Amino acid sequence: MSISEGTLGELRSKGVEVRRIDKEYYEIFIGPQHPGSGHMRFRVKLDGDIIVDADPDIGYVHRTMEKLSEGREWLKITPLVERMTIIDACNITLPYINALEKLMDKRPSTRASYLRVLLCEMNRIASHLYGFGIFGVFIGHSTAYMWGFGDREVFVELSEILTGTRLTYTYHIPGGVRRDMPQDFPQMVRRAVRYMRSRMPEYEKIFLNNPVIVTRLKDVGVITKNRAAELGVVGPTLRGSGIRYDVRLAEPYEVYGEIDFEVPVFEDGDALARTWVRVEEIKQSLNIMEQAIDWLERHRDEPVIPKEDYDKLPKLHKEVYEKSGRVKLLPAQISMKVPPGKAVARGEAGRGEIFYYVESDGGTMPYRLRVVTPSARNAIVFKRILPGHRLMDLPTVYGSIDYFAPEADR
Amino acid sequence: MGVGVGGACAKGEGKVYAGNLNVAAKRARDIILGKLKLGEVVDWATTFSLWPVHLVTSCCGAEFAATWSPRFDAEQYGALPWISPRQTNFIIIEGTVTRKMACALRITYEQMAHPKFVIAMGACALDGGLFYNSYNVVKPWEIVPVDVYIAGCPPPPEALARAILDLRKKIREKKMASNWLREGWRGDVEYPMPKEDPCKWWQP
Amino acid sequence: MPPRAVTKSVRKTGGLFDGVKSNVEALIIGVKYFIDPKRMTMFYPKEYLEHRPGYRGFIVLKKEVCISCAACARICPSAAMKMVRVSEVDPKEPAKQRQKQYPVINYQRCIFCGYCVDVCPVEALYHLPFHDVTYESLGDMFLTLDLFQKEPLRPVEKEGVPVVYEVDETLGLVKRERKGGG
Amino acid sequence: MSLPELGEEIRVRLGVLAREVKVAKGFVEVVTGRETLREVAKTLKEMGFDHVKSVTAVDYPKEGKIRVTYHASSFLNEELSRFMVGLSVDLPRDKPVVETLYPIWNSVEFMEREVYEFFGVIFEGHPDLRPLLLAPDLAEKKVMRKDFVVREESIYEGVPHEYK
Amino acid sequence: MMVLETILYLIAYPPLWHVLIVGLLGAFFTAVVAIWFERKTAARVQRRIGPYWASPRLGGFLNLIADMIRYILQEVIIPRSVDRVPFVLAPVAAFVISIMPMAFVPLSPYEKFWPVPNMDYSLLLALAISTVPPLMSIIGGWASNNKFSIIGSIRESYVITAYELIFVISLLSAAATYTSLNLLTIVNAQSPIAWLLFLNPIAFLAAFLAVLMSTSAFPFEIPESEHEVVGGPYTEYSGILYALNMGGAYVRRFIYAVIMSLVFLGGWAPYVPPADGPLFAIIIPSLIVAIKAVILVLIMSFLRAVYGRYRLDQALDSAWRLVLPMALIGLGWGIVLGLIL
Repeated sequence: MSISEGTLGELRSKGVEVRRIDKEYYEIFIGPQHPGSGHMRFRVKLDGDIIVDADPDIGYVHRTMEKLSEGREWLKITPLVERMTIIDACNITLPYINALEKLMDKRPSTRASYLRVLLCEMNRIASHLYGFGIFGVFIGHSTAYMWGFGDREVFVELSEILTGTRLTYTYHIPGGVRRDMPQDFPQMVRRAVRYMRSRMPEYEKIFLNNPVIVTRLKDVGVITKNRAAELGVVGPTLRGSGIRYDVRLAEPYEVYGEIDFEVPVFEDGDALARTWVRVEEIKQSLNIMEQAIDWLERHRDEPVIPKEDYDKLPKLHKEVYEKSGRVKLLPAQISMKVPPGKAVARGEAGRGEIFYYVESDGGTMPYRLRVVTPSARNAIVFKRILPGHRLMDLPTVYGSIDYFAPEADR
Repeated sequence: MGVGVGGACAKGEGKVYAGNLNVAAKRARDIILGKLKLGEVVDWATTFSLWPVHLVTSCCGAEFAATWSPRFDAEQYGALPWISPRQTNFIIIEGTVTRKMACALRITYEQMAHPKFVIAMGACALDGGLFYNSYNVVKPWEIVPVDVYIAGCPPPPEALARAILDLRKKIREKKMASNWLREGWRGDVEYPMPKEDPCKWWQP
Repeated sequence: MPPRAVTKSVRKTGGLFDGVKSNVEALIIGVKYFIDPKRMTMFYPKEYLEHRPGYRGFIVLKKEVCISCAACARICPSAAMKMVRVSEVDPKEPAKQRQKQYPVINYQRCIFCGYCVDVCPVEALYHLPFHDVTYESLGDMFLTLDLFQKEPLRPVEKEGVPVVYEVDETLGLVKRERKGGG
Repeated sequence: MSLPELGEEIRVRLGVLAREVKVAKGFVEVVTGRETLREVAKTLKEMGFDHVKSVTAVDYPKEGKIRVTYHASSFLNEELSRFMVGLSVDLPRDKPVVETLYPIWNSVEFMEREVYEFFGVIFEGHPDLRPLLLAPDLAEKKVMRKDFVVREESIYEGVPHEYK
Repeated sequence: MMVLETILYLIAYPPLWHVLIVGLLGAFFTAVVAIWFERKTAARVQRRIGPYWASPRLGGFLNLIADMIRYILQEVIIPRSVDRVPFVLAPVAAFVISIMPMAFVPLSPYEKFWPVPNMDYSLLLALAISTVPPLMSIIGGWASNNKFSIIGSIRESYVITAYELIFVISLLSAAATYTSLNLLTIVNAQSPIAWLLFLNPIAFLAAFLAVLMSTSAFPFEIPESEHEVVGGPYTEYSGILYALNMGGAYVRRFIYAVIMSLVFLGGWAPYVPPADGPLFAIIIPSLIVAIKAVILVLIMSFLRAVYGRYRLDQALDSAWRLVLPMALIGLGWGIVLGLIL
């Protein structure tokens, strides 16, 4: 039944707001206040229960990092870009520091590099467990949420011991890190690794092999290999589609080239495969952590600060470093100048590849800083993959690509 | 409508209604608060039933989620994150509020049922934090009235737990929940909704 | 061996037997934790977290050490640290007044990155190992110079006992009570 | 293969299409004109660069130009996936119009929208050119251009009155 | 003694005892206990404590009371765009009608303790009334004039079509076994230990799954599934109306559990009530039935911690393809049983 134009006019004259909608489809707005959306909004058109069009309206957490970084000194940008993904703060700032180091032609000491790798892998596990938990609660499995977040606390606790804070470490500085590890740290890391290994089968039993969950995830949100490459998705979404790409593999940064680990790839391309990629990556990260901590324990005497830098430090700085392992900054570093030039760097964050483009004009601040985050590149999946699925698949697809809106919006 | 159900009459209109809703509500209020002295109970019940609405404004949501994780488990205070604003009484502003989000924040706050409370979490929700001079960030206390502020970026879960405890203390001390029954507003402050419309950029 | 990509495949499921088996396994895990919950919960006001010394919590100024170099204010990424000029008695010549500047902190903005503590050339700033203090009004959060030298009151210290969490091999995190308090 | 070798290969392959091919820090930079952009992109795609990592615009108000750079790389070709190529095009600042690369690289869709809202660069032929992150009233201000200034506070600003 | 006797008789006055005490209070209490148990079980499986500080000695039980008081005394928002009369009436009607089947349920073998006289179709009547409340939530969702509510209502209608048939068929297996639709006959025939749970477990399982679906417990919490449709039919409800809605589902679960414990778990068996005295004749048997029902409800609550949520089409698929055949097999086996017995 359609309403005639006359009736509409009558309604309008009474002050009723009348708007023609696409009468074929049922249009709903999901988010930003919606338990299944996070910090974004979907505009979904439904034909019955089938999604015919999904338009992600992102930008609800756009905090203008690129613009603000043009007015801040080089060192201040690390905490700034860190706020993109505080749950993955180490991985997300490392490529920025790498790009800066490329511009400054500076290398970190090997010990600092291993410490970075160690923290990055702890972060990756924490980030995957976070995503896993959110995914669990999206499909109504609150135990997965609680277990993921509970076990994440183990790694959060470890990084708190290493860096002094739970999430926003601001750990890297050009040419090194801000703290050395405490004496009893290796034992803790080993205990955590053994604990997490013993937990993995339980996760598989209650979540990954749970028939309800498997039915829910299988053949949902399928991205084929070629389509994944065409859309430019990254991270577990990419590796779940059978593409053997990982920045740690393609362009090893820090000391990843010397470490023995696997990059798991699954061929199916559906939500289940993407979840399995994360689980397998947690296992590999545990291996990397073990190797890094072994190296760090074997080379206890090696300094975090390169020798030539260490000699230049004032007496107090040396004392503090010897006593508590804290690397103090020099006031000269606040307004350090970086040689002009352009540099790009990429790194593998928990959600995928992060890309930095840094341009310096020789001043104390960057001329242009461009960040492309994994979630920003995965956002296109919503638009292209969701149509054709059922409404109830929206949280499944959302959770399986582990979209983190503050990261995408920057 | 039957006759003589409530026994209350609305005078001055020349009609007799049985069970005029306003009069009945006033009377019920008088009985609950005056005769039965249930104000204390209402305040007590509200302190143990602070259900935050599911509005994640920004990245402090990570620590918000961690507060409900097994290690800190804010459910022990009776706080349970709930889905629809109609059924909750409590907003935690988790970090930065951008201009787009400010609109959502105000709408969500207005949709919630009284009595309702707000905690502002993190530096960004107080004065912008790192983004104090950003063109896209607004200050949440210009959008909704805030009860408790937490410093930090992000504040750790125990700070959020502390904020919930402080809010509980504040509700009990200022009788915020029973004051709503008495006066229609929490009573400790005037109705503080700022005049400016955060949604004015939005065009359908 | 260098890093390498390895193709794996999802466990194939199907059939009645497999379905029943997985269901039973999931239920058994549930029952197992129902019987022995292996809790890691902290009962917050009764117990509170005792952080390790390196924790980056609230910041306190040692005024007598400060040399007014303003490095802390210059490095602050969120412009939370500000310099104020005060006139005070010169410790060397008590008859004279001198103008000096000191940092004050604005907790409305502070992000607890610890740059100011790390850059201070004389260690005049230090972190307290806690973070759970809340404020009822924004005005209280801009500390004055006097308040900045005092350690803020931690309300939970009066209410509970400190606990520390240790990483454990079988339980993940284990809560242990620390004797002696605060 | 190393980065300089890749630069050489690209130089040979592109020939006159590219104004400039040089090896920068971490990527091969190709500069081309507005007219030849599509052809260069097509050639790069044929070489195996199947996706775009970033569409970056940089504003140079002194020279009166906006430089848009497409950083492309490969997923399917494991040899090429180790490298990046930056395809740049200079646009006049007062009328930044360029043909979209959407038909060649689907992955540029959201990134071109972003450049459009932040710099006002118009991508002709883009199927859905709307602001992505910002509210519509802010998107008109072209916030990422250098003439939109965001002021930083000094270290003496904003302290309480008692110290003044 | 006379006074005590009189008080007991007064308590056991059939309409009072059945509908108000075991029905309303029992259901109310069960709702609170079930929610508390659900939150505490989930907390245990999830390695945390759950509600605690409201009453540390009772394991946070008072927290539920606090929630209830808060909901009752919170503002009730009736949006301008809703259809007011059905919007307000639907939850009230749903809650009230949910308890009604109690009137037809025997809690004792003696007719004098029944609110309605013994009749041969009590099972059918109880079933018929128990199918009305879902319609009320559909009406409420439709009256809310909210897009999510309407989707939720439609899902509810899909789900009830599926589960009602299954529930009815699996209960009919009992009727076929004992060739009677009278609940009393069915209960008496199972005494003392020949429960249908052991004789016909397939029908029991089908009925159990149907109850899970009908009261939208996990893994079938589809109409209210919060991550797509916010709360389904209940999105717009606030204050006491929402409390009625939320409690209504648990009450319904309890009533179904009572019916199931009568049909499959032998009612008050193995206890054989003597004819004299209200304490032994009605109060103890009805407590036994209630306890059996509570155990069923708690098992359903436990599943929340282990399972996620099915997709609508998958749930319907499994209902029609797996559970309906199960119920039919149960029915067939019931007929066979009837021939044997």
